Amino acid sequence: MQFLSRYGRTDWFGPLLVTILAAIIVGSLSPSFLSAFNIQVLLLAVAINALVAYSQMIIIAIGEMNLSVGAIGGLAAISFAGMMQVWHMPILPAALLGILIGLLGGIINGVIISLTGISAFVITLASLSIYKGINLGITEAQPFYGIPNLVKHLGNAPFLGPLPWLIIPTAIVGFGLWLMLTRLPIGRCILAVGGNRHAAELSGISIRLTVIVAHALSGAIAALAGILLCARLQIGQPTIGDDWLILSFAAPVIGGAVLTGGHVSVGATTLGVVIVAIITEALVLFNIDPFLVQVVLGVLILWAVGINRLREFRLKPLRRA
Amino acid sequence: MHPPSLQIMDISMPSDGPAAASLDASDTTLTPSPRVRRVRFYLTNEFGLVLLIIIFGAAFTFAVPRFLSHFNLFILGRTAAENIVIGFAMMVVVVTGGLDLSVGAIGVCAAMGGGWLMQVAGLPWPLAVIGGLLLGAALGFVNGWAVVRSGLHSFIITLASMSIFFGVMIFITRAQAFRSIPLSFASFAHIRYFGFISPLLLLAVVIMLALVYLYRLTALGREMLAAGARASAAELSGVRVKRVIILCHMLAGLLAGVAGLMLVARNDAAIPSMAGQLGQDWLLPAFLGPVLGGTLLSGGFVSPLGTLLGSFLLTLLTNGLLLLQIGQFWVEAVLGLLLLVAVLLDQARRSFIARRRMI
Amino acid sequence: MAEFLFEALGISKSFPGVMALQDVSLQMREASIHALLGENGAGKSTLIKIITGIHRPDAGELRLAGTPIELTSPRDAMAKRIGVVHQERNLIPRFSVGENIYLEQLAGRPLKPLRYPELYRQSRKWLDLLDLDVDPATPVSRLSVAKMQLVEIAKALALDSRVLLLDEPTASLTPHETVTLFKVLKRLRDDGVSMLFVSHKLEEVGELCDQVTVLRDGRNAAHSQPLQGLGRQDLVQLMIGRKEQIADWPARNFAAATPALALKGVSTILGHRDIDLTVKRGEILGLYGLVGAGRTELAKCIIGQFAVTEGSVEIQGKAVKIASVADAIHRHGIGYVSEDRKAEGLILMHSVLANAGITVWRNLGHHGLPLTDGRIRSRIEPFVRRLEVRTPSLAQLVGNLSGGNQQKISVAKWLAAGVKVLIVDEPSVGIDIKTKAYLHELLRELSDTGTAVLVITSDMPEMITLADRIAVMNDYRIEGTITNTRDYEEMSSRIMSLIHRVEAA
Amino acid sequence: YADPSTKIALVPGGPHPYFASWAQAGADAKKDFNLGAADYKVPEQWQLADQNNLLESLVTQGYNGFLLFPGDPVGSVSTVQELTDSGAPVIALAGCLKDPSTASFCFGTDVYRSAYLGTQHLIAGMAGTKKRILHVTGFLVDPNTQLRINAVNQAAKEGGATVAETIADIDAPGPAEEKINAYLAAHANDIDGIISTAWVPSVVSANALRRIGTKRIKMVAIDHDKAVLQGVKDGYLLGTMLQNPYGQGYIGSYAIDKLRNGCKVNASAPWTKNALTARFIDSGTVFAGPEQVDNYLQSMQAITKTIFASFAKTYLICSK
Ligand SMILES: Nc1ncnc2c1ncn2[C@@H]1O[C@H](COP(=O)(O)OP(=O)(O)OP(=O)(O)O)[C@@H](O)[C@H]1O
Ligand SMILES: Nc1ncnc2c1ncn2[C@@H]1O[C@H](COP(=O)(O)OP(=O)(O)OP(=O)(O)O)[C@@H](O)[C@H]1O
Ligand SMILES: [Mg+2]
Ligand SMILES: [Mg+2]
Repeated sequence: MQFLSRYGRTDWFGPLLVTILAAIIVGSLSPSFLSAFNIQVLLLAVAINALVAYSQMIIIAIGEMNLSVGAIGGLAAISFAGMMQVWHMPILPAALLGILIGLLGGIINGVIISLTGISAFVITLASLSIYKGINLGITEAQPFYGIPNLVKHLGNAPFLGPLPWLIIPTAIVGFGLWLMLTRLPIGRCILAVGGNRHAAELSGISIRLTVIVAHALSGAIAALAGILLCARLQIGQPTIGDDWLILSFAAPVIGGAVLTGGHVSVGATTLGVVIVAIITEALVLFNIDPFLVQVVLGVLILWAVGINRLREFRLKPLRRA
Repeated sequence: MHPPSLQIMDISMPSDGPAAASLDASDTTLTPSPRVRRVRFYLTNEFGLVLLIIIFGAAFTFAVPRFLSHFNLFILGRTAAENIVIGFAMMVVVVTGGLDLSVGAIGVCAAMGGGWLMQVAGLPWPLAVIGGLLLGAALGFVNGWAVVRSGLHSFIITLASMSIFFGVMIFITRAQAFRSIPLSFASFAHIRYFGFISPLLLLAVVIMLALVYLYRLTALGREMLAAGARASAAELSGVRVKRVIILCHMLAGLLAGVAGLMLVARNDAAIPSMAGQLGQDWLLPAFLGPVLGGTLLSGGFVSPLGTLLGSFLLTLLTNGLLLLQIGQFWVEAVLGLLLLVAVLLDQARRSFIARRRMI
Repeated sequence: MAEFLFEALGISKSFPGVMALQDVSLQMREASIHALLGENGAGKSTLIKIITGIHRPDAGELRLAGTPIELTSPRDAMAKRIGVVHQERNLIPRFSVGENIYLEQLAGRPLKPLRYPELYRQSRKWLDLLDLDVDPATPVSRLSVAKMQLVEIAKALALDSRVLLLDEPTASLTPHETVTLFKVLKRLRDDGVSMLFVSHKLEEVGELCDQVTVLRDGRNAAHSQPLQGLGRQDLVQLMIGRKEQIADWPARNFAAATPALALKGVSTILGHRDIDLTVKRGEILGLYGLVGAGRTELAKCIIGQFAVTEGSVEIQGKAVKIASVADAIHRHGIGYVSEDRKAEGLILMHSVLANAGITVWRNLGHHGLPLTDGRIRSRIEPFVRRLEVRTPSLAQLVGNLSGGNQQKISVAKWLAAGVKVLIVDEPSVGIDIKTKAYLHELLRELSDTGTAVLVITSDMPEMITLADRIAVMNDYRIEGTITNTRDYEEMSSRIMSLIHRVEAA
Repeated sequence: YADPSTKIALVPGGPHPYFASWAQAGADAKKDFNLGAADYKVPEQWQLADQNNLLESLVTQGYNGFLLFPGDPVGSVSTVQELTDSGAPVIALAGCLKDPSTASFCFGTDVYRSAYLGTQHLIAGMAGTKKRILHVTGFLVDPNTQLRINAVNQAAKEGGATVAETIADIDAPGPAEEKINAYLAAHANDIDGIISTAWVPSVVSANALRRIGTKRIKMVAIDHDKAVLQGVKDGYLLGTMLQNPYGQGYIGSYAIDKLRNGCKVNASAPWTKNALTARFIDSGTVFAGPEQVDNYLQSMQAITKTIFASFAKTYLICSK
């Protein structure tokens, strides 16, 4: 009971419970779920989707939305692939430039939002169109195929047991974000701005700078996600990022993020991604009528979030006591 | 930062009220001068949008000779009408500080329901339309009920319900369309009044007027705004917040149904793909109209006229750009740029007025 | 060395439709406490916001130690060691007490890792100074209003300012906490800090301050005068232009009246036990208790927000079950003026009209007529006028009103509602003395028309002015009920003995 | 002989590599047949509404002939009606409209037949195994997806194979990657073959097989993505079902011009019937195995030539 009331209140506890429960259920029904190869596949999906979720999470933290995460990711991905194919650029500089493009995209978002005071929703929607348009303009909807073999290898191979290489950048970013949001003043400023913008301003926090930093980070992380996905797909697809939006919000929200800002959790968001990945996988493993997949997906999401909620209902009386 | 609140008529104080004597000093300050009122009007979103529509309309007329052709105006109005109603469907939930990702899914379900009633059940189309709308409202009720009962954010509830509604629809229909749509119904999308006005646009305007009536002249509408602005305060003032939120979602479902049925008329068929995978194609127009129109995503403030103008502006930009014949794949980038220019212009207008201290 | 540490000279400031300040001056000496007085909406908070860089003045000059300064943001003011406690709470709810206290410092060094144990240890110092017994690691959102206020003060103290501005810091404090705060402020004064103190409680001003500036309608009515020699009535005269009228109402007898609201052996889910309480028609019952006694909670149980677990609630003699707040209001005619106007009392982003009218919409809408602004206005206007709400128009956003005027709206909407039982929780927090008198009159008139009023207040004089009877609550129980004789000494000692009897036992 | 006032628009359903050769086909047709224009116009996004808006604006811009991949076989019928009402002939290109419609005819790939043939090739290649098939395909909202599922199931039934699972809605890279790999991770041993009937799943499955390094699982893909062609060459895939987008664009442009200049559709031509329409012309579907992939362009051009040679004679009745 002590344990429950101590950890039960943290954001990650519920999602963790759901994750374990889901893994047990899926694993017992389909033993191959826990095979090394399958875990690797799961981790690959998590590695990329977690970055997508982080890049939105940091914007949710300041109480805004970034609709352009997918467009930035896609632009970075095709830039990365394009620079390697067309200009024969070495991998590392290409990747860095790709991230830089994302960073720049984010900074542009942030600067316009904080200078004009127009809602982030509108600005990032416009920039979504712009970034996506540049992507299409460059590629004319044709993929880049010239991905070096090393990148293809890194995008899919494990380095230790079932752990894929791709998990490394994600883990670093995740840890960095956690450190930033819990230990570094800049992270705390981001949360303060999301928690009560007015109060933060009165406390001498520069709203402009904080907003720009958050958007810059978001852009860079989205770009990293795009580059990793490009490595994983072994193609610079112009459609990369088109379907990120919903997931980018869903994972943080499943992880208890407050959409009005001020409260996000890196751990719980990661678990949110894991939950979605397990559910997606379960749908494939169980040979469900393809026409029913969406229904089951919806029900499972509700189930996952519902369990997360139950814990709160149970804990309320405890808190009073 | 805040948009102007409800456009409330200014009070004019009777000079012989019981407390007037002691109020003399503040009396003068209680009524804003006509100039302040005029400036306040110039500062509104709606005024800005009208300006932008005029500017861009003029630019397109100048740049594209056929922009003002009857055919193009008709197309423009009809497409705008769809976007406007989709925007309304989202707007009425955004009022509560929530959102409804499932508008598209509900719209398609209502359309398919209506199509089924027309083709398979063979009902006369007015009944089938009512049936489709009721289905939309019912699905909206499910959303609202789930949001209120679970206490979860509507984002997560409608994310799941989007999947469920759409999935059930696809499962039942096997993605097959209903295309025996009575001509008398479908013709609504094809008739042209005076050669260029679509009845659908008129319908959108009527819906806007109804929404204005709701939010300004009924207790329910005012309660929706109050509940959206601050639920705890509204609750303590006697608003049944939960019931009101359910009603908002039902209204969203109903309006999504209207938009869905408009598309049925437009396509002469009820087709599952009309709003894309899971109905997601509607999401951007659904949000963009209200947000451009000044509706706050955090809830509590709404502008039906703004939504109408915002959606119209969006449609206008898209239409004009397509006519401008920009390099194939660059249209989207230019659309984004134009949108950015539009909102920046609007912002500049506001700070210009504010800087000139016209207030 | 200049004569004055800080000066504001010839300050003017206008908002859309409002001239908030006109040629206002103020000069603060080192090592002194300067009172800033004025009615609600006189411009006190606006002046403070100008001094701290939140608003830019339209005209005028700020000087620090004789040199003119330019402030463009709160950070500028902080850098000049000007600290402030604002009238409104400005804390990050999910952050801990300690982090809130040090938020200003954090902003300055974005990449230096935080060391929480260290930070908590340092913040302890400021909490101890204010006698505030909370763990610095507690999230602020779990504190009571009073404790938040003290955290806010600690936050300002932690800045180690030379000039400290305090905008109604005592409005939500108990007398005990106020005494502690004053000790701290006096010590700061002795250390050379120059302070500006805003309050509507004139006793406090007399006890604490050296100089006084009075604002009336955005102008100086008095400018940096020594307080010495100015009596309470002099200050009132400066503030409102006339003397204070002290209500002297005859005692009323309710022996024959029928009960409007009666609680019989009520226990609640929030922990109340055996509550017996009766408010008769036309009566004003005061509910007194120290903060934390459970009065607000009891009110919320009565209006159906939390469940009553045992006993019976009777309205007009009939036992009822109140399932929701809407039920309480629309079916049973019970209204509740919340003590927390920002969170529960008002919708800050809506207009005065929308806030004041919310309670009458249903009623007006019943007839099927369109619910026009005009119809709502005609219902609420008398009350808004009577309370002298200072607003450019009814279309003004409530959030733009001065704190006291906001409070007036949160009370006015219930006066307009026409309820049969009205529960009023701390109605006069932040209201100036003139309006407080009007409010008391209104409540009295309301009760004369047959409404039963339950007043919860921690302001003993207010209680004794208003109540016909006083019920004393302590630790979620009613300790006793006494009839008010309007003799301050006698009543306060009887109330205190009721409270302390329990504590002695 | 041709008419410079003919302005043709080639409009796909959205940005997609499949249609890329339409641009070249249009340009060539413009030159060869001396047309006013034969422009490739892409809707911004793969959305029916976007395509409709684009088409309507093209009418306004004065385009008077349309080669159109229907965003929806039923949903696009009314838009096509509006196009033909404006006097512009329309040919459904690459995919068909569902009858009845005012399009002159459908010129493209018979999705049912293509999936059916591909599955037959797969079954043939799986000889000696248990013939368990995984079918990966595109969005369910596209009614063609249902046709493909039916075709695969039918071919499997006839060939004595079983469809172990159908994974749909994966016409986007991320989800395709996730789901196909997840399936292979768990069930690689439970299947003997993969049939893909959409572009992205073809690419992703081809890559996945290469990664696993198995040639035990046979696969037949669709379309000509480089990753797929390379997979065929390297022996990871049995082959791929190729379509003829260039020929569609080239001959289609020619036909539109004819239709605008005195020719009519020959009602009694030897039309093929398919699940959607009774007026269908196959633009050519070939199964390309390892030997054919290198010179598939030539074989396509050959097919194009053959169709073109007899096209006017067979399908049109011209007064001039
Ligand atoms: N942001 C604003 N926009 C418009 N009007 C404002 C704004 N802030 C203050 N005002 C107006 O300026 C006047 C002065 O307000 P201020 O808050 O300074 O009063 P105050 O003296 O602090 O009153 P109180 O005792 O009630 O706190 C009021 O009439 C108020 O309505
Ligand atoms: N343990 C607690 N955790 C969080 N908040 C608390 C706790 N105890 C009391 N509070 C808050 O402190 C405030 C005052 O407490 P309470 O309402 O019980 O006393 P009260 O008698 O109504 O006080 P008041 O004199 O302010 O009316 C309330 O807003 C309550 O929510
Ligand atoms: Mg004030
Ligand atoms: Mg209280």
